[in-house]
Amino acid sequence: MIQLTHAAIDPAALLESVSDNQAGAVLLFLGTVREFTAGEQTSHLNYTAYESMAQSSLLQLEQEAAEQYDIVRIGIVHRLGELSLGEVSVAIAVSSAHRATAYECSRWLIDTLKQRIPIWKQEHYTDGRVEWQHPGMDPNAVAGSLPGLNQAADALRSNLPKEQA
Amino acid sequence: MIQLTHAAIDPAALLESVSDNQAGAVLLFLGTVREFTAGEQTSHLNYTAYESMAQSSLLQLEQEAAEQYDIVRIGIVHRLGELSLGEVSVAIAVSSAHRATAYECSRWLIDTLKQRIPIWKQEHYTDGRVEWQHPGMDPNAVAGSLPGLNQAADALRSNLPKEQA
Amino acid sequence: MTAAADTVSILFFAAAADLVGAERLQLSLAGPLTLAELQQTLFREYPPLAAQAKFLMWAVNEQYAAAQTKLQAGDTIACIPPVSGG
Amino acid sequence: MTAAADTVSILFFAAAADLVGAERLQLSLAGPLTLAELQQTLFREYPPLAAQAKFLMWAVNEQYAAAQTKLQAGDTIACIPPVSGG
Repeated sequence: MIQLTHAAIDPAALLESVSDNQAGAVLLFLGTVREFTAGEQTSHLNYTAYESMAQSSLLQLEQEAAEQYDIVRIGIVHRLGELSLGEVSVAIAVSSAHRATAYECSRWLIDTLKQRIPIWKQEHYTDGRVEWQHPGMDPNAVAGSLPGLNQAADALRSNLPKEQA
Repeated sequence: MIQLTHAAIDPAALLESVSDNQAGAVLLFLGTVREFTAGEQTSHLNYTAYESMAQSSLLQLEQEAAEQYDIVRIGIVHRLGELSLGEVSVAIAVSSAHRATAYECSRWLIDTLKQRIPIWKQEHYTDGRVEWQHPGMDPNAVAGSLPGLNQAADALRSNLPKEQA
Repeated sequence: MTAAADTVSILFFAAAADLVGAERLQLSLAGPLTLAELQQTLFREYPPLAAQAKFLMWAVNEQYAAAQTKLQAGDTIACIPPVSGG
Repeated sequence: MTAAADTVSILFFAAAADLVGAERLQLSLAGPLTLAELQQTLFREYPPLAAQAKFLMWAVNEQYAAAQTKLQAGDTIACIPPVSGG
């Protein structure tokens, strides 16, 4: 089960999907919405994705994991849209014959997902600030140039000249 | 939630018990009954425990983990009695602000549980053999001296002389 | 969302969409173009995007792509700021 | 399961119970006794248990205990073969 969803994630269903008589260990990782980060209070989150690429790169991730680790089954579900405190943003389930493999594979999956899958988190703080999370980028530099998205989107067309052919 | 139980483990209830707005990561480990081990086919398992000590040493384990790791909540449930293939024998849930802690603490908990908590697994193979699992001990040496447990148990009393006071 | 035969689509996400002021641009290809050339053109038109250039990843048809990738009519290019899923 | 005031209980689990042929023994204390002395006595009475001595752990009142632990009337001693929970 590899899935992007706007509905609440059901961890029990994901666990069920990786259950197998060949497995002696199952590991489920859940990312959840934390209230405080570096002293700042979150009100809620909004996750957005390049959905078609996120879906195909999650499938690619699953395949790479299956090649690297001796696992039985993998399931990944990522939530999109608005999430309240405590809700599950991502769930990764892995089953394997022995537990060492499950821990290694699970950790690799979440670490790589966070580096590679085109999904973005927007923090909404209780003080009203809204901030895209882009590790490495200065949020002020980005926020300072907000040009009123959505009026412009999709309407804008440009016709760029070719550079050096 | 620290618990020994003869009923099927409900992973969703355990996850619920460690859910917290301060947690950004939840990790759930499930030990499950595997069909094949080293080429031998398991029919079912039977788990037995020194229940009062297992309960108190699980509480001790939880406390040691809380001292060593910056975790939010811990839940551990171990199943006892007869388990079919695929069933969950142990469930360990950990929530923490950041995922690295959850992985480390979860791994420490299951590794230490397996070294220390007085619970024993008896393998029942499809060929009819029954074997206590005692890592390090020769199962044949043990199985060869089966003196008909249960007739003797509790009826036996002995009155040993003091050795060197 | 349908593209003319001689155009490419460029998608912007999250803060990149804010910097450009659009989630999608449609461009006519006047001739062969590499991803690097497209980027340079975009950076000239959108200085706020150029200021973040070193942080951006790019995909062509849903695969991360190197700068020298040659673009073809019908391609979908995506400008991908640092991801933060999970 | 009630113990007389001058006795200790010894519990055997899993294969250790099979080796001894009992899950529980009740012993009168004739005087001060250490866990090591109790073990030696048990090993003399139950050679199959003695053969596995090096693998066994022991607990006194639900805590793993060192061999030199002094036993007291009312104590519960447990003979714990290698555990295999999880």
